[in-house]
Amino acid sequence: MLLARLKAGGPAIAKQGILVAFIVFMITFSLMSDRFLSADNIMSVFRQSAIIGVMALGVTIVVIGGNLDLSVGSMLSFATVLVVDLHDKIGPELAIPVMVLATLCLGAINGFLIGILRLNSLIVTLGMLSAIQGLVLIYSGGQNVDIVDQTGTWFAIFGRGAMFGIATPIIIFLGLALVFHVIMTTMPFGRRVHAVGGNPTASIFSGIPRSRVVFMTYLISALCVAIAAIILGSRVMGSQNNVGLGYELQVLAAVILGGTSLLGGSGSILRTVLGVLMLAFIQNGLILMGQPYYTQWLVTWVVIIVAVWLDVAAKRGRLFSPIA
Amino acid sequence: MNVNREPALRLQGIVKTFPGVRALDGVDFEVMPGEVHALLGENGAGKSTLMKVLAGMYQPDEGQIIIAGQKVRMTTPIEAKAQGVILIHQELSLVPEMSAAENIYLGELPRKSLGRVDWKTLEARSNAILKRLRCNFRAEVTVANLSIANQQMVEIARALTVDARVVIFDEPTASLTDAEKVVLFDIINDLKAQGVGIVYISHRMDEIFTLSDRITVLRDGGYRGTLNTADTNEDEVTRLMIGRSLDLSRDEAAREFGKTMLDVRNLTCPGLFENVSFSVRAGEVVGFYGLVGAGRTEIAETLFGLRKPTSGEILVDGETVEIGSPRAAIAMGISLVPENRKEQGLVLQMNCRDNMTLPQVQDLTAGPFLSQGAELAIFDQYRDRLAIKTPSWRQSAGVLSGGNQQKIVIGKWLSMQPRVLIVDEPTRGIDVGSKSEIHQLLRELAAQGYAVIVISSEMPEVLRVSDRIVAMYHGRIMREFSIDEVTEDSLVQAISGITSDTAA
Amino acid sequence: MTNSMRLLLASCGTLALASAATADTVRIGITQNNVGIDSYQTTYERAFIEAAEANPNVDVIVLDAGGDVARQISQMQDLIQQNVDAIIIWPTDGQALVPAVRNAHREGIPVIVTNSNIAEAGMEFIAAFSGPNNIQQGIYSAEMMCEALDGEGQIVQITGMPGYTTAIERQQGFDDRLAELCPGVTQLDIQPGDWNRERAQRTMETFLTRFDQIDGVYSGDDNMGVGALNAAIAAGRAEGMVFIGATNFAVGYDAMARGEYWGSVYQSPVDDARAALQTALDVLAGEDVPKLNYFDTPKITQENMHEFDRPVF
Amino acid sequence: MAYFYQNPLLRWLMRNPIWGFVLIIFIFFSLSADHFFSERNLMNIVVQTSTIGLIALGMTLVMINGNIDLSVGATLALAAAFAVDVQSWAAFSTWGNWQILPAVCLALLVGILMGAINGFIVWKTGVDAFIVTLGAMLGIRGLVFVYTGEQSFYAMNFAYSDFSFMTIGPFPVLAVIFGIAVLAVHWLLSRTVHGRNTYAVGGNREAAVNAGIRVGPHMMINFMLIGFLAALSGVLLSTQMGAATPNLGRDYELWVITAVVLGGTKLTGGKGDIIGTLGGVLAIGILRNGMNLMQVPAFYVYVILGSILIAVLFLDKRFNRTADGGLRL
Repeated sequence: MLLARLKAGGPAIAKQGILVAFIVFMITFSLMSDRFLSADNIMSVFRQSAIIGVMALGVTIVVIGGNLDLSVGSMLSFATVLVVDLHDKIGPELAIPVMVLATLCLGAINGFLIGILRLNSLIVTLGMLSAIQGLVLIYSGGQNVDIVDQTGTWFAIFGRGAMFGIATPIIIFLGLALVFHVIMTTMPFGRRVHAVGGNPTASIFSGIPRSRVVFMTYLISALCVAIAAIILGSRVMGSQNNVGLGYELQVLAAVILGGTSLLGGSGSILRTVLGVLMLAFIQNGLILMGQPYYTQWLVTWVVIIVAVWLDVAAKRGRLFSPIA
Repeated sequence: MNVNREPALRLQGIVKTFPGVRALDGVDFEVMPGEVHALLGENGAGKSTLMKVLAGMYQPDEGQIIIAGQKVRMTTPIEAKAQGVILIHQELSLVPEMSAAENIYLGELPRKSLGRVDWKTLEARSNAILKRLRCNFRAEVTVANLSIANQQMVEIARALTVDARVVIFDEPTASLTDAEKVVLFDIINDLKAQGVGIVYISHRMDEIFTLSDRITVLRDGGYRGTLNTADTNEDEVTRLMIGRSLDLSRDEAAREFGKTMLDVRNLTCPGLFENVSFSVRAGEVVGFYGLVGAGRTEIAETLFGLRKPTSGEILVDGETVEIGSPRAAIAMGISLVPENRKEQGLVLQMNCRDNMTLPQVQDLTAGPFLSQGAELAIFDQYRDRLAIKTPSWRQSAGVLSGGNQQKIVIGKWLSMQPRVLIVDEPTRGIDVGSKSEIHQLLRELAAQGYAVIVISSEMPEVLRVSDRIVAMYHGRIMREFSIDEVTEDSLVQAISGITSDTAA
Repeated sequence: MTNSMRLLLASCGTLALASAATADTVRIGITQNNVGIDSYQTTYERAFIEAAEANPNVDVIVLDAGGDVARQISQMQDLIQQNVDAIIIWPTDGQALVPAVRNAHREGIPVIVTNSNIAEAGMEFIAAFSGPNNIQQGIYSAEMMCEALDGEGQIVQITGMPGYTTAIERQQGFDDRLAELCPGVTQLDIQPGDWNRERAQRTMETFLTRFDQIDGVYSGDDNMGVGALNAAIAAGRAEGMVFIGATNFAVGYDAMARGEYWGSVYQSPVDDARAALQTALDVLAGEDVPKLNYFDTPKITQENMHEFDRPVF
Repeated sequence: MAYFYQNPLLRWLMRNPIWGFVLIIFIFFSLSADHFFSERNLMNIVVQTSTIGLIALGMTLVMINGNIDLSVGATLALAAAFAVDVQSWAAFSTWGNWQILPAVCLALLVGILMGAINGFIVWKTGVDAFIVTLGAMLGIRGLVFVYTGEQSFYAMNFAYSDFSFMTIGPFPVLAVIFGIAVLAVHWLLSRTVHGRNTYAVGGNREAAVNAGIRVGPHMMINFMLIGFLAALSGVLLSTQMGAATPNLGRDYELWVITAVVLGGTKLTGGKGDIIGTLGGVLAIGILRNGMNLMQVPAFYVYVILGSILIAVLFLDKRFNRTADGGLRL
């Protein structure tokens, strides 16, 4: 019966590997540093994880749809440089929509190449990673961009503001997570993304417009990047051309840690949120304990493998792989 | 047969349990040298588990395996092979990018020094085996370039690389043409003559009665008895298998057909089919019979918007239509139950209910949200109507038996209320019990006014369900038969291209 | 096939002849560290190209290593291959470029190192170094920190990209001088900010949670320093906290003008670029050029900032 | 048109579009960039290509297996650090130039060990190699920083960096080593039992298991091979630098994967060869070298490389349409 439930993917232990790991981690760290569980610190970690978190939401949807998106790192650089640069030129009320549109165009290129032309997503988004980085540099001429009047602009609200005593980035991140969770679990689009990721051929045979669904996942991913860029630009009030360098892998690590399968068809937005927070807490906790920054890489190594291993083991019902 | 001889292989009281399931419950089974012993049972009866025990892929919890009088333990397929027990898989287990020779000796490539492959020996030996199998291709050919039937031959060739004591064939004819089947049966008889014990697993009664000496039947993991083929008949075997008799007769009154729902005129897709014309009326089942590759599936795919015809007309309910995509086809009321349910029919990790409602998921909403109630209502309705056995709608489709999976796919398309239902190989790989249920169902659907097209490679199936039969050969319709005028001979001739003069 | 090959070879020959004909100007190749990573390097590149264009006798080949040591070694090879008259290199790594520089030296091409120096072992192979003294900058920052805190207090340090020479040298100069000059100032922790403002902001946020009392922050450049300042302002703890950076950026200059930022080290990429080109030309002219040519990088603080122009980057 | 399909060379190029591409850019740069078409520059290209190229050889094995290794850049850095640092260990101080030998051996062993760890985890846990090596990519980089203490190491002994400038006949020694490695891995993949099994494991894992190929250890061996080749690449790179830096090899995994995929190896496994991979790494090497010689601004190099990558993928798809039989899926 248990096996049947495990196989049915029902609400069994299979889904809770990451949660268990998360709780163990929080307890261990809080024993080792008394500041770890302070309200200030928790707020600070949430706020810091918002940018990667928002991007991870979009990438989760892409991965459930059976693809990868490695271009989000340089796309973040692109969007942030654009919105910050345009802020002083045309004002935030125009800068934001222009940037969002431009970023969506990049997402549309991804979507066209992968969804419509059916090119391999890993390689396409790797190529886009490089090409977009070039675009940013050409646009800015390699100069940093800054918002001169940092205190007088309402643009500050996205990165620095607060509502009901909670920092805006946290509200945006968790709010968006909730929205996407609802879309993915209770709306037709979410069902279609799962189907396309799980079995593209069968989806076509069921009349699902596979190309359009994949295209949409990349648009959503780009939209998330644009939102992350607004938070980032507002928080820093300036941007370097390579500000998103390496974010694509951190984002992917968080998505994987959340148990989303790279094969597509299964995954969960809420568990991605857990993955994001777990990585952020590891980073924060180790620094609080006075460890050099590179220990977090070693810990992340172990955590990713153990968490995914537990997940996989629960699904197959045995700890070690049966292959000889 | 000499009863005093030692069996080539004997299983005694085999028990195998999985968490929550007793897959084999004290099964006895033996094969004599030079005997073809058929193993029968519905899907889920324990055949495949028993097979895996035989091939060393599973360890039994209790019971003994005795080979040539010696008690043995086989923990891997390799050990089984070393004992002379060889399994030929139902699903092709070939490596497409390697040559036939490499596939034949997979895992046992002859070596020279430095771990090099001894190509000369490899190819010489492989070609010798292929010659013995009367194959008309060389061992150096890459497997990806071979036809399915020839790939099956490569699979069989593997069995001949060692001195086999027992060879297990698991549904070997599933993808073979009739001519190829004849070759296969010759090979089996050759092996038999050489004193090899053959275990033959199939759902096709005709093959079993042609080939086998004895038949052992399993049901629900239990042993139900062994019969001498010569002393029994299909009815008895079926009763053992499913625990009741099957009603195979067609005892309906002649039916009135409604108006023409689908009219296809001179449809052509170069290289696949040419100048195809036929029509289907409401309440009618039209069977498409022909060899694998005759263009039947391709016609279905074209009608479902998956291929673009170069010329010809399609009329649905009297109106000329362009079918550009499956979505368009669905909108026009055409549904297709595809040939390959695992690759084309189901999202295996998705649950049963979600699979069933997939084509209409955007319509089952309350506001912007999916309506759980509407979805469950559809699932419950078709689960009951098609007698789908699943503990819960939450069960992922991948763990169901083949028959139940097929019913989910059929339910998925019935729930769309189609005007034309196309069913491609509805009972491939499905056990006898489910098969007859599905046949019954197709008849009932027609009675309710659906226009149904059934594509099948099994003559009994076509004869049982169709009102009219379209015989195809090499992308052309050779002849149309009404069910009253058709004979097995004329059908065989038509699909072999012999009666071309009468077809024009 | 053979015909087209011959054609190919022939056309290559003509091209080679054509380029040899204009050989009376000097050709200088430069391989830079990582243009585009920050405004300093971009402004440097622009200033370098402008300076070269202003001089009709100079022909420059401008390359960028993108921060990758191996790519810079390849570019060195490519420049040697093109037989330039001199190579200017902004090393991605002080140690790792020594053999490549040595190779150019062997081929008789003078090498001028710019901005951040090559390791000790390579000094004998270079014609000259031109750039700021990063260790000295670290020392200046330590002195300013000491002065601002009156020799007492707890500080944190945010360094540049780990493993990069400029970051290491500034940290080294700062650490050594601080310990020597005011033992009363303790460093609570040192973490990297990767030359990235957002990263520095995050690092500072964690410092703020971790330490109740932070009197001063030293950042490897102003870009990161402003990130740290942002974090402190957001936490409401910027008041009375001393921020000291290096490589004065426009944002740092503005923050200084607002009184939020204490001081930095003024370093002009335009001066840096011009100095490098001039050094190269001097070397080619056969002048007796000293090995180390530091251009001036003075302290800039709220008090003396009116003496400096607002940086253009 | 008929000629087009009959000419064996053209047919071969259709199947290996990357070599057609290499040919085109080779001719293009020969005509338009000074100094490109010279013996010395061509040797430079081979030497420059060898760093990525050596790893790409191993990546081809791992990817034909149906796995992937993202940790190679970090392994390269770790091996380089060992190769340079061990030379200065007191234990070898009296060995003279021979102190290089134990250092290089240890570095290569470390590479093999890292590969073995990845392979073992993939084998025993059954976790996707992408995930295992993504973790290792972070973790091994962490080890590099722990070991080096964030500092660059440099070799006191110039004999070490002299090695990279040595030539054998007209050929630079690094090009010769790369050439030997190409031949060796090509031989391994096309002629040996292990190599043929590599296709079997990637092409149909279940069939390989049933045929008695020990898939776990087999994959582990390939991970050890890529670890070895990444370490070798790191050692050779460190001889060019006479030093090792902790940030060495960042992003290399991405370029390696790009080169291997350009060379026609399928990410899903079972298909690919060394000839294609060689074409892939040469394409990237020639593009970089040619654009340097033509002084293409750095910003545009990113855009051009990215676009070409996608374009080649597109052409490959056009030429080698998979056998979906014209179905509109």
